[in-house]
Amino acid sequence: MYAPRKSRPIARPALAAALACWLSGVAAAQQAPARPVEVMHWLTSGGESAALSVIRDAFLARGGAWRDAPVPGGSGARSAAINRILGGKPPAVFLFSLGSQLDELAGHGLVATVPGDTAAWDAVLPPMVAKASKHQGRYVAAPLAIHGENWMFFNPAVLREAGVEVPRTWPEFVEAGRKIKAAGKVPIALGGQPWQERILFNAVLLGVGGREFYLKVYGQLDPAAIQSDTMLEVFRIVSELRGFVDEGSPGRRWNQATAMLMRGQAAFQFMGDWAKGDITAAGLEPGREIGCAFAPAEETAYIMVVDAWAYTNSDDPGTRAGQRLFTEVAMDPAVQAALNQRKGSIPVRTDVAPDGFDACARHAMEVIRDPATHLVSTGLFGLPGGVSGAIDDAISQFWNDGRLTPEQGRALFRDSVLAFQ
Amino acid sequence: MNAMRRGALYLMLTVAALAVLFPLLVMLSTSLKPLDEVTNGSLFALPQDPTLDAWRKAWGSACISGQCSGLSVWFANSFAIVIPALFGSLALGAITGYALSLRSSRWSDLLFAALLIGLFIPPQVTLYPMIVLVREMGLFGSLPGLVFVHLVWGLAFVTLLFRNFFLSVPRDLLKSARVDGAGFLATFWYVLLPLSLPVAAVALVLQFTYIWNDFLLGLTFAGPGRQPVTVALNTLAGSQFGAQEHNVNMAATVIAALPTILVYFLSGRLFVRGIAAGAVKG
Amino acid sequence: MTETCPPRRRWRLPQGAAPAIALVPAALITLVCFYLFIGWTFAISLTDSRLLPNWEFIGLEQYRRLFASSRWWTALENLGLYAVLFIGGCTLLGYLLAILIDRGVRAEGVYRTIFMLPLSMSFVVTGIIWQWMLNPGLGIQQAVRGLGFEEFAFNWLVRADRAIFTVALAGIWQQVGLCMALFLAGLRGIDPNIWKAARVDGIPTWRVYLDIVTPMLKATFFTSTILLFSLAVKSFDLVVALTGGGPGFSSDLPARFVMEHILTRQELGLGAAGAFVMLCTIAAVVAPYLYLQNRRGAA
Amino acid sequence: MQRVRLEAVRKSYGPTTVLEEISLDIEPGEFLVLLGPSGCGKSTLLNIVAGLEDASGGRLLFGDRDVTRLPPDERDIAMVFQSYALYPTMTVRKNIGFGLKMRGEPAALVEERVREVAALLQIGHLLDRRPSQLSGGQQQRVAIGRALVRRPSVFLLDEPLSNLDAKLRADMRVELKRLHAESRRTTLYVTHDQVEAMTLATRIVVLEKGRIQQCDRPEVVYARPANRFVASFVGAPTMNFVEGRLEAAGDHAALRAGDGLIPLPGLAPAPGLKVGEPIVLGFRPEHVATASAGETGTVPGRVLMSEPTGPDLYVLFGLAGQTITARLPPGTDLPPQAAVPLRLDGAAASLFRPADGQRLN
Repeated sequence: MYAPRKSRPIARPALAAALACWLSGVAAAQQAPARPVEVMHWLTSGGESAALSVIRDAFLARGGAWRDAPVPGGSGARSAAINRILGGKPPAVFLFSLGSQLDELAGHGLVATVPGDTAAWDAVLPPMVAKASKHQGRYVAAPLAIHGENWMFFNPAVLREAGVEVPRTWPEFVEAGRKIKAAGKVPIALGGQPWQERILFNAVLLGVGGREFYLKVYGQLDPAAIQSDTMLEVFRIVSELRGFVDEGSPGRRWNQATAMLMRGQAAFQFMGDWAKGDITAAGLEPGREIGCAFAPAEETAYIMVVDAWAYTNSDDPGTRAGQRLFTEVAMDPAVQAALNQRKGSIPVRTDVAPDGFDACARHAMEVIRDPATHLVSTGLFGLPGGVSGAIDDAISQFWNDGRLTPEQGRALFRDSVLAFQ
Repeated sequence: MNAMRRGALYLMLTVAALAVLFPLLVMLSTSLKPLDEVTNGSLFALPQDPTLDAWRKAWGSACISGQCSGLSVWFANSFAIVIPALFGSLALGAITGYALSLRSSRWSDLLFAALLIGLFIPPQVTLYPMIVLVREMGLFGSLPGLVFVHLVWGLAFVTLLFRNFFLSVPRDLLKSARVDGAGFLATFWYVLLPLSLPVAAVALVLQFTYIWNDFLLGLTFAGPGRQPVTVALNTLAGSQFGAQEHNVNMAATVIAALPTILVYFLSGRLFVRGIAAGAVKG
Repeated sequence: MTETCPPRRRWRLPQGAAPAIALVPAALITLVCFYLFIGWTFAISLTDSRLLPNWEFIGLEQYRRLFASSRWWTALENLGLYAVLFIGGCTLLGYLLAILIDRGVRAEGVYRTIFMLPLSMSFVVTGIIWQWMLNPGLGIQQAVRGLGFEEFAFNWLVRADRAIFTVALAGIWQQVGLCMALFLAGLRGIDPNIWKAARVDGIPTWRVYLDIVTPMLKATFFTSTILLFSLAVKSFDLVVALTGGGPGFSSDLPARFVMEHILTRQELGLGAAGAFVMLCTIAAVVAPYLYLQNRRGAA
Repeated sequence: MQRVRLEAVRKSYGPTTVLEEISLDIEPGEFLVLLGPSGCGKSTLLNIVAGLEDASGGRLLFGDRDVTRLPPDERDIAMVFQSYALYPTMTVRKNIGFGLKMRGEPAALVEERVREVAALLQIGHLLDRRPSQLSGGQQQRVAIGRALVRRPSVFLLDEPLSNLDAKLRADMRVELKRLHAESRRTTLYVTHDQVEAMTLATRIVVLEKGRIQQCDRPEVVYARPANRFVASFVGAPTMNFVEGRLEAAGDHAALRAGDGLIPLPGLAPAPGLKVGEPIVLGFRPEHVATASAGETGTVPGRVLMSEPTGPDLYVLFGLAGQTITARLPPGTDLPPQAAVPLRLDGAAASLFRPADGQRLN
C-alpha cells in the first residue's frame, strides 16, 4: 500500500533556500507540530506546483509536517474537500475559492476561523478581498494570491504585421480585429468553454460599461442596469467578436489558445494572468515577446479572482498548531512574493514590494494601489453559484448561437438572473 | 466466387479492426514522440525519432503531488483497492445471484426486480448520502469503506450475470446435490461455482475495468495516501493549467490502462463463452 | 451391498432459511443504497439546499425551476438522441462484426481482442482521445486537408447541432466490442441444424440472418439494449472529457447537468430534482424490462 | 430393505391439485413402478418420497420412521434422474463419491466404495473422465453408480432410461433388473413406458390426474385393467373398445353394437350384469382370431389394412361399424377388403361401465 513519503529536500533555486533558512531562524521559538497537516489543493501544473512548493518548503523548514493531497481541477478539488468534510475526515487545510460557497460552509460551521493572528490583515488586504474572506466579521480563509481576469495578451509581431496598434477601446478593437483577420490570422484565440467565454464577455462588459456599471450588474444584479442600452451595446460588441475566433474554438483548453498566440497564429487572448505561466514555460517573457495589457476599457479596473486557504475544525492540538504555522507561512510577505512570482499572480498583501515581478504584474500592483480600481469576478461578489452559473449559461448560449441578436442576448441574461431570484 | 467472398469478409474485418485500433495507435505513437514533435508535428504523423523517454518519465520520474517518482508508486494503491473490491463484489454477486436463482419465495423475484434499479443509478448522483452512510459505518476514508462502495455499485450487474446463469443450470443438478446431502453452501461451492467459471470471467473483466478506471469514488472514499493510480493520472494529465507534455500524458494513460488491457487479452475466449452462458439468457 | 448406513441427524437450518440469510446483504444494500438514497434525493429536491443539504422545504419549486430551464430540456433531448444513436450504433455495428467473425475467419481471437480493446479504456480516456481526433484544427479534418482536400470539413465536435453525435461516436467506439461479444455469444448458441436447413432450402445467407437468426437472438438484443441504456444514462464523464457539454451547453446530458449543479453551482436542491426526474424516466423505460424478466423467470 | 408407506399424501400448488390423497404400501425389497402419462403426478410423488418437495398433507413413513419432514439426505435414499444430473465439473470418481463426501465419510472409505461400485457397473476405466467425455449409456451407469454407492434403503429412479436409444434401453433394463435381484432394495421407479413397467415391476401403480388408478402385479394390470384408462394406457397396440349393449347368445354373452352382434364365447351370459345394459367391451388384439366361414360364435369383419411387424401381423378390421386391431400369426393371407369371420375370446374380455369407465367383470 502506498504511504506518502516524506518529501525529500529537492534542490530549489537559491531564493527558496535562502528563504527557508531565514524562516527557520525566525521560527526557532515555535513548537514543532507533530501531526502532519494534510493540504488539499488543485495546484498541480508546473507553475502552480512550483508556487505551492514555496509554501511547502518554508513550512517544512519551520518544522511542519506536510501531507500533500492534490486533486486536479478547481471544482473537483472543492467538492473533494466538501466530501471529506462530510465524511468526517477532513483535510486540515484546503484550497477554496472566496465566495458564497465558502460562506455557506462557514455558515454550517464546517470551516474554522483562521487560526493565528489576523489582526493585521485588514490593513494589508484589499478591502474587497478582506470582506470576502470573512464570515460574520471573522476571517475564515487566508487568501493565497490575487489573479486578474481582465488581461489581454497579444502577439506584437502579429499586430505589426497587420499594422495595428494595441486597441484601447472596444470599437478600436473591432477595427483591429478586422484588419488582423484580413491579414489571415485569427484575431482572438479563445478556448470555447463557458468560463473562458465569460472572461471575454466580462472584459467587454467592463470596457463598455465602466466600473460603476460592472458593480451594478454583478454586485447588485440591478434590473435597470441589466436592461439598459449599455447592456445592449455590450451584447452588440460581443456579437461582433464572434467572427474573430477560429472554427476549432469550442472545447479548446485555454492553454491551447495561449499556444496559438505564441505560435503567431492568433493576435489576442483574453485570459487571466495565469496564462503567463505557460508563456514563461515556453521560454518567452510576458511583456516582451507576448504583450500584456488590460482589456480595452475607458476606466482602469482590475477584476480580481482570489483563491484562499480554508481550515477545518480540529480538536487535535497538533493539527491546530500545524494550521497556525501554515497560516503564518502562507501570509508571510517573503513567501507571498516568491509564490506569486511563480504563479503569475500578485500578492494578496499590498505591502509586498514589486521587485522581482514581471512587467505585467508590476503594472497590476501599481494599478491596485487605487482601491477604486478593485473589482472582482462574479463569485467573489457573493453571488450564489446557481446565479453565476446561470449567467454563464446565458453568455455561452449567446456566444455559441450566431443567430441570437443582441436584444435576445440581453433578454437571456435578464431571464437567467430572474429565474434564480 | 467463394474466394472473393472470403476476401471481402477479411477486408471488412480488417478495415473495422483498423478503425477501432486507430485512436489507440495515435495514442501509442504520440507517447513515443519527443515533445517538440508532438507540439509541432501532425497528430497522425509517425514518430520520426521514436523514444521511450516519455514512458520512462511517466513511469518513474514525473512529478505528481510533490514527489517525482511517476505513476509507479501509485500502482500498488490501485491493486490494493481492486483486489478486495473485485473479489468481494464477485463473491457477493455470485452468492446473491445463486440465492435469487433458487426463487425459493416470491420475495426473491421481487428483490431481484428491485435490485436491478442499481444498474441505472449514476454513483455520482447519490454521492452525499453514500458519504454519510459510509461515515456512519465508521469506514470513511479507509480501504474497507471504498471496497464497500464498490460492492454496492457492482452488486446489480454482477448479480444479474450470475442469477441468469444459475437459472440456466438444470434443476435436476440441484436436486441431485440435495439428495447427496449438499446443503445451500456446499451445493454452491462444489457444484455451481466450478460451473460458473466463464460467467465469473465476464464479471471479473468488466468489474476490473470499472473499478480500475474509477476516479471519483477512489478520490472520495479511499482516504489520504491510498488513492488509486487514476487520481495520479488525472493529476498528471488532467490539469487545465500549465504546459502540457502530451507525450508523457499519453504514455501515462497507456501505462495506467495496461492492467485492464492485459485482463482483456487474457480473458479472450472465456469472455465470449461466459457471455453466452450468462448475459444472453436474460 | 446389503447393510444400510443409518443416516446421521445433523443440525441444520430450516428449509429456505439459508437462501434468505444469503440475501440479507443484498436486500440491505438495495433498500438502503438504492431506495433510501433515491428517497433522500427526492426529499432534498423539495428543499432549497444549496451547497450542503438542509431541510427547509419549499415544495415543488425546484421542479418548476428545472422545467423552466432551457438547458435542462436540451439535456433531456440530448439524452434521447444520444441513447438512440449510441444503442442503435453499438447494436448494429456490434451485430455486424459478430456476424463477420462468426463466418468462420481465421485468427478470430485477434479480431475479437482488437474489437474489445477499447472496452478497457475509461470513458475519460476515450473522451480525450476523440477530442484530439475530432478537433478540426488538429485531427482528422486537418489531416485530410493536409492531403490536399482543402474543402474537406468534419467539424461536428464544434457544431452546436452536431456535437452530441460526436459523443455518440466515441461512445460507440468504446462499447461496440461488448455488443460484438454479446452477439457472437448469441450466434454461437444457435443450433447448426438451422443453417443446414436453410442451406437445403436454398435461402441466401443474408436472408437467413435477417429472417431467421435475428429473431432468434431476441434475448440478446434485449440484454444488450438494457446494458447499453444503463451505460448511456450514466456516461457523463465521456461528455465532460469530449465536449465539456459544449459548444455552449448544446451537448449537455442530464447526468452532467445534475452533477454540475450539485458540485459547482451550489444547487443541490435543483440537482436533486434533476436526478429524481432522471431516475423516474429511467424507471419508466426499465419497468417493462423488469416485468418481462420476472414473467420469463416464472414461465 | 425398507418398507415405505404413504398415508393420504396430497400435493397442490395454490388452487391446482397435483396429487389427491395417495395411500400406498411398498413392501421391503419391492420394485414398484409408477406408471402414467406425463403430467399425471408421478414425478411429483417421487420427489415427495425423495424429500425434494414437501407434501401438502399426509404422512410418509420409512419403516416406522416418519420422514415427512426430513431433508432428502436424512431419509437414506438415493435417486437417479432422467437427465442423469451428473456434476459437469467433477470426474466420474468425484461424482460417485460426492454423496459420501458430503456425509463426511473418510476419503479411503469413499475411494473403496467408489471402486466397488465402478466394478459392479463395469465403469472402472472411466473413473477419471468427466461426464462430457462419456457416452449416454456410460453417463447412465455413472448416475446409477452414484445412487448405488450410498447403499440406500430406498432407491428412487425418475425415468432413468428415457434418454437412451432402444438397444441400450433394453440392455439397461436387464441390468437394472439384475441389480435389483442382487440387492433386493426397495425401489420406486417412475416411467411412462409400459414395457419398462411390465418387465421390471413387482407391482405397478398406474397414476392419472393425481390419483391411483390401479395398483397390482403387472400381469393383473395387463389382464384385468381396473378401468378404461388403465386398459388403454397399458398394452401396445392398445386395447380395442366397442360400445354396445349386453345380450345373451346361448351359453355365452354377446354385444349388440349398432346393427351387428358380437358373440363373446367364454364369457358367461350375464356376468353379474343385466341383459340390455349399455357397456364398453374391451379386448386386446391378441384375443381376436380368424375363423373359417360358417363357424358359429363369430362376427364378420372386413380387412382394412395389414401391418406385418415380423413376429406378428397386425390387421385393422372394420367390425360392427367400428375399427379394431387384431394380432395374427405372420403369413396369414388377408387381401384388403376381404370379408373374414372373426372370433373373440370372451374369457379374456373386459367390460367397462360407459359412464365412469370402471371395470364391471
